[in-house]
Amino acid sequence: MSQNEDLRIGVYVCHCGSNIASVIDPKAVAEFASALPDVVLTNNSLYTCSDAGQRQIQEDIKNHKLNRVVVAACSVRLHEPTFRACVAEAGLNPFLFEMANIREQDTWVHSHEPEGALEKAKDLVASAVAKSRFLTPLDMIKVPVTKTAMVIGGGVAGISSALDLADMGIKTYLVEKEPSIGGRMAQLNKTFPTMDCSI
Amino acid sequence: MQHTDNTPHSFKDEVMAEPGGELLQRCYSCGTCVSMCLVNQTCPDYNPRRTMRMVMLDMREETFRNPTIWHCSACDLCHPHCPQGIHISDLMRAIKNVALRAGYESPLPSAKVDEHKCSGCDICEKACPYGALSLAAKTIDGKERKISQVDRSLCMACGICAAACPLSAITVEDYSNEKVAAQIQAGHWLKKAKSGDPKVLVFNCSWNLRAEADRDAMSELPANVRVVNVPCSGRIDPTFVLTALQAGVARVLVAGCQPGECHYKQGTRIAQGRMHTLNHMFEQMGMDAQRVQFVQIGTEDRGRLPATILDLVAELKSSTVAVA
Amino acid sequence: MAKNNKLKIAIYWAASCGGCDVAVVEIGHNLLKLKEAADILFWPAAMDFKYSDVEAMPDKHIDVCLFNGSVRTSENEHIAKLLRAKSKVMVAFGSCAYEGCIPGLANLYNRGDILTRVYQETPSTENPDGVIPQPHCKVPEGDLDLPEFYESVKPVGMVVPVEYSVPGCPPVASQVWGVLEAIIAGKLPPVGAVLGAGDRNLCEECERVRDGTKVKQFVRPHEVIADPKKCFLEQGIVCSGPATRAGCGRPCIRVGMPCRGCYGPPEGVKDQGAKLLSAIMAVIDPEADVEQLVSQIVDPVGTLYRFSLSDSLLQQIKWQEAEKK
Amino acid sequence: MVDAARHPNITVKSYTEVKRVEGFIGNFKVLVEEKPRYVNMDRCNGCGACSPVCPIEIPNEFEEGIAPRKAIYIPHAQAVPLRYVIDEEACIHCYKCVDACGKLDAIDFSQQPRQEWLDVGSILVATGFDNFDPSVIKEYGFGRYANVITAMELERINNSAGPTAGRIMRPSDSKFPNKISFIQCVGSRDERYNLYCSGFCCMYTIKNAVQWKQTYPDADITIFYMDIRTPSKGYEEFYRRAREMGIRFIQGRPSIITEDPKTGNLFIQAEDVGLGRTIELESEMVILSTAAIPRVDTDAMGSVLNISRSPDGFFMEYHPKLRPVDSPTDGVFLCGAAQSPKDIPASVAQGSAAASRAARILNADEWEIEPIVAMVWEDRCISAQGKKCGICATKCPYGAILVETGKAAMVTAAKCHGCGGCVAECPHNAITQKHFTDAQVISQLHALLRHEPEKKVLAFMCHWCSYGGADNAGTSHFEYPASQRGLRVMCSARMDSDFIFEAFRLGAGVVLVSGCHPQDCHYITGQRVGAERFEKLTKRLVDMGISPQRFRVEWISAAEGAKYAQVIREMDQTLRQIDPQALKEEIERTRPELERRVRRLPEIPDVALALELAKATS
Repeated sequence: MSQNEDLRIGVYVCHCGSNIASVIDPKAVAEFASALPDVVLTNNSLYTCSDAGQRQIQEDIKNHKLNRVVVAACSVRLHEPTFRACVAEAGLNPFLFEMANIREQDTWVHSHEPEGALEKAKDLVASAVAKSRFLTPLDMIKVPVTKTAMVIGGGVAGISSALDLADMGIKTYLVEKEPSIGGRMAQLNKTFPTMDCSI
Repeated sequence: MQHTDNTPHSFKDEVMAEPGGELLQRCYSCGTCVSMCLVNQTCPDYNPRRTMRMVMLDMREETFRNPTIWHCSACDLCHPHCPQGIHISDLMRAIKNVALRAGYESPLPSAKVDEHKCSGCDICEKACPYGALSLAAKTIDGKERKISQVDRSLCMACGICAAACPLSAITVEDYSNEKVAAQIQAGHWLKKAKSGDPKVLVFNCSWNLRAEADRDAMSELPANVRVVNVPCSGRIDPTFVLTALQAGVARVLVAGCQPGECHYKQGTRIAQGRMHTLNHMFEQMGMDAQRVQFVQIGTEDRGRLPATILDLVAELKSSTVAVA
Repeated sequence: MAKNNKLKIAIYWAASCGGCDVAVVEIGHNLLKLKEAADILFWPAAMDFKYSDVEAMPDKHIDVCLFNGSVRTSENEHIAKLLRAKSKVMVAFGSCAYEGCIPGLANLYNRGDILTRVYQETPSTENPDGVIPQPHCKVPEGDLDLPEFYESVKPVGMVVPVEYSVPGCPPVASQVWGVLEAIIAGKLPPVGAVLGAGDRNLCEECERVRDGTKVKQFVRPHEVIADPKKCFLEQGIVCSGPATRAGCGRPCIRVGMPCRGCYGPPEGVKDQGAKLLSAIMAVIDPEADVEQLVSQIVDPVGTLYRFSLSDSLLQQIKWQEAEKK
Repeated sequence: MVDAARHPNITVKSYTEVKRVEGFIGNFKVLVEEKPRYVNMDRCNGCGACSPVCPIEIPNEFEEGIAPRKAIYIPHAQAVPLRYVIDEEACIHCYKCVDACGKLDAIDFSQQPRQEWLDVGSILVATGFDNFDPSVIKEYGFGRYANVITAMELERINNSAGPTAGRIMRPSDSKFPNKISFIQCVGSRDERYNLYCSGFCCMYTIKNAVQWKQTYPDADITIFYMDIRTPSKGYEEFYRRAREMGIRFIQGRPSIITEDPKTGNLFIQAEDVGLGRTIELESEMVILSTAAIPRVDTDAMGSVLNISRSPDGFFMEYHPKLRPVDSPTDGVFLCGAAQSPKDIPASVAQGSAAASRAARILNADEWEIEPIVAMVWEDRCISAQGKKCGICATKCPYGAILVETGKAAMVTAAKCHGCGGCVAECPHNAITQKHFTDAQVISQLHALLRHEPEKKVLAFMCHWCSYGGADNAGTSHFEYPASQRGLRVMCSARMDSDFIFEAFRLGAGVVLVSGCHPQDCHYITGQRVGAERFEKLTKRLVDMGISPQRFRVEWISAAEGAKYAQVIREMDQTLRQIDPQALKEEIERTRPELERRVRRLPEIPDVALALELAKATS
């Protein structure tokens, strides 16, 4: 639990080339973050998701004994898995990582309001840092896998995926609404580029 | 080579800032508007696609120098077909407004009001599909009166007002009452061969003939058919029709556009109201209501107008034969 | 009688309601002035004259004849021709004489229809034998002659040439006196003019407010409670004002009725009904259903040609058609 | 087709529909229903004796309605499986087919719909597309002019297995049309119908034209187009070949087609853009290259599978660039034209891609799923104290919570999907959600509102939809005011009333709670749990004296970036319209009641510390 350990938070503010840096000054965000309690290290890099950027995080975890990592960059829908894997490789539980979205939800939508965007970036980082203090290590839940696939739709896409799966040895149900598989393709005369029959 | 300018406050920005000009840049030059455009058919220099292109390339003076930019009558045949949802007539209006501000004027003929005849009754103002007429106080023969005045930049010279004016105080240059009468009379058509085939007079909206084949067919009609082209069926005063019938014409056919396709928005509806009321009156008088016929020709009605006229001629011929 | 230089005037009442004669009386004390300036040689409605008195006059004996009423019967025609011969100036006085007026609407029907209706079909008629009046008939007392009832009604101008017309049903008193004053003063305009009225239309002097509203539907006056301040046409009530000559002083409009059109078409307009139709259909709302609007004018001839049918192009076309048959 | 049917690892379930899907990645249960064929699949040998005796004839959908079929039929000669089927809607039960079938005795009118549950680890959605119906484009006259046909109809007319046995004839008079025109982008690249480019129409048109020209070298063929799009391998070369063969390409979108009623010929009116002039071209037949559109049942299928649609109406991928065959639901993949219009090579490629994405899971012995699940503080649960409660269980869409009075509620982690509805609904704050604990959310709330809270638009977003919508606003660069502060949780169900009270207590100007549209919810009924709560909350906030415009509820899908931006713009506008002094007074006036509402929050583990830290930081 957070209160029992010595928090060491690292904050990485990404430039994302010019995607972020053309609207706000990522250094100013990093400077702001460095003043937040328990933040022991801040960093700016051109692309935090790049190999160099990730290596930096991993080295910092080792060298500076970071136990929380906050990356202010793009959407969690994009790079959360990337950075979780990155910190895990450096021995940190992936759930001790937190992300602030200062690209899709900041610089990309406030390009005409750079000052407001900077203030917002700071708040988003403060929010991620605040959350990170209460993060706890979690283990993934392992579930069994039924080794059967279902393909819905027996057209050209469905048939080819079913054949690929089947060839990989996976039992596959090919479910077709109509009385016959084949879909639209079966209706076609000769098809490009081979100009042969489609069936 | 065309130098283009993409700085803010360029011509393009000015047009786009004008109401109706907003969607300019959506145009991907598919040409749908051009091929739907009736003006383009008779006046190929009027090409809305090219005009939009010229605005996008900030070709200000060249755009204004083209007199055809004033020809769009906002019939809006193109708008429902535009795959980009651009309201082209609004856009053309935006361009015209910028041109007006720059001191350009519409070269089109416009309606003229005879101030002595005008009573300021306001019928024309309500009739005009473009809001080109409005009342203004004016001193005439030492007396201040409210007189109708024409805004030249808005007038499309359709002649709806001229027909509507109960005092015949409005004239549209080429289609004055006298000139229409002269067209009917030309070559003493009415007097010629009184005993010959019954005469058919066609008042035709000039925008009706969209296909080359139709135009050809119209020029090959028999001599007992006379076609008088007017800018709009809304120009047809019922008096014209009655005068022709009284002068011995057997049938008068008024041909307007399909509702919704009228080149001057309202003209065909106005004509419909007038001609159908005439039909009612003929019935009420116990007269042959067939003597006045009104058809509305749509963009899809290839061949319909010449066919209608020829049918009419044939029908008249057979009925005359039967009587004889 | 006519030994002085006083004007010699005749006033006659043909096929009309008599309102025009009343209109003359309506000039009130000006009648005294008229009497001072003119001798009235013939005025059957006011004094006892005989046709023979007129027949006895030399041609062009009368200076001015105010002829009111249209020509419906052979008697009307006969007198019109007689007075024409005896008068220097013939004036079609009032709407009947000028353009056929309400009696002219009878031209929607033919003689047979009218006689059948009047003498056989009306509810108050008792005529078991179905007798229809005839111009000549023998009765035990001898031969009877009645004026012939013509097929249609004509304005007097179609029967004999007239120099002037005074519109109105009836002409309003002030205008009547104005006309008489001009006659007395010998200040008549060129032949063919319309006397006692303006040139333009009624709308020019109408005080009702027009705000540009277009017609969504046509209604008849009894179907709505019209706004007393607003233009009738803008309220969808067909008002003949736009196609009617000014000069009446708008008595109808003032009492809440739209203009009926009795002053005839304005200067330069040939056919009042066609012009009115042209105008009212031009101001229809872009959203309205045209066919519905057309059907809402329930009696188009009676509405648009209320006073001018027998003088209209429409009428002439009908006569032509009838002739051909 | 036949390969698929013969493959030992493939079970073809034809005439079968997916009715319900339960479970999660690696462990789906799918309810399928096989419609009755009224023909016994084992007995029917496809001999075809039944069909000729059937007295019913209805339009054959496989032939695009240009030829008839019987009520007992096979869709086409190469059908797989090659078994007859009776169209129940058309059948009049005359039983002539039964006689014709004779000893085989394959006709079975007693068949009923047959349902079964199938266990699968992954689902691939390849439901395809529909063809745009061009009759709605009045100016092209399809449906009115006999000789205006669709490209699909041409495929059937020009097919040796088709109704004309490959003999090309035009519908009006069965004559061979020598002068034909194709019109591109019918129903696509047209904001009246579909804004997107349908993608493969250029190539199929060129294919049809080339094929025609090869067979009939004298044919006069014109293609009207706006842009010819040939981005894939060999396509541009093929296009060039078509031009070289003498096929006429006219750049210009026809505005109208008229018909000469005497000849049945068609006149196409278009501007030749290159020429800058309007031309009229007479054709004996016109073929419309119609757009591919989302299948009519996309919505129904989407709600069964818990996947949503992009603005174009096709199924939406997880990420347009990086995860183009993944659906937002783990373990469900998209391929073919169900995701967007595609030609055959692209459909095959995507089919393979989806297969490989699915195989990633199916070839693993076990799969790891995120541990973002609910957890009960046993000492806080009143059920453990012998009191009757169980609210948490009623809110769980997965039946993952077991409540027995006398025992603390128990969460089965493998069943829990982590919506957080139970956490927010527990009246005693006895449940938490891992990775989205109260302490974590409240810390974030304080950080976001640390400075001038009264000028902020605080936006709670659900991970799957509204956060995706905000991302979409970002990738589309739809600007909105920077006064917005976003806070992400997994589902609107997790948006606890206490969070909103706390936000207002801190003086937030306006507060947005946003989640998925009900049919898109990632947690079956999570959105509903949230929606019901927000409805009550809206009233309660007003009762407390908070102006109604300060709280807003919006459902925004991951594709609705424009809507997200619009909502934020409107809320910012609303905030600016409130008089600052009045707002300040309202905040002060309502604070005591709000404090009373959240007074028990510090009892939750870590929350007191979070509040303390927040205080220290600000």
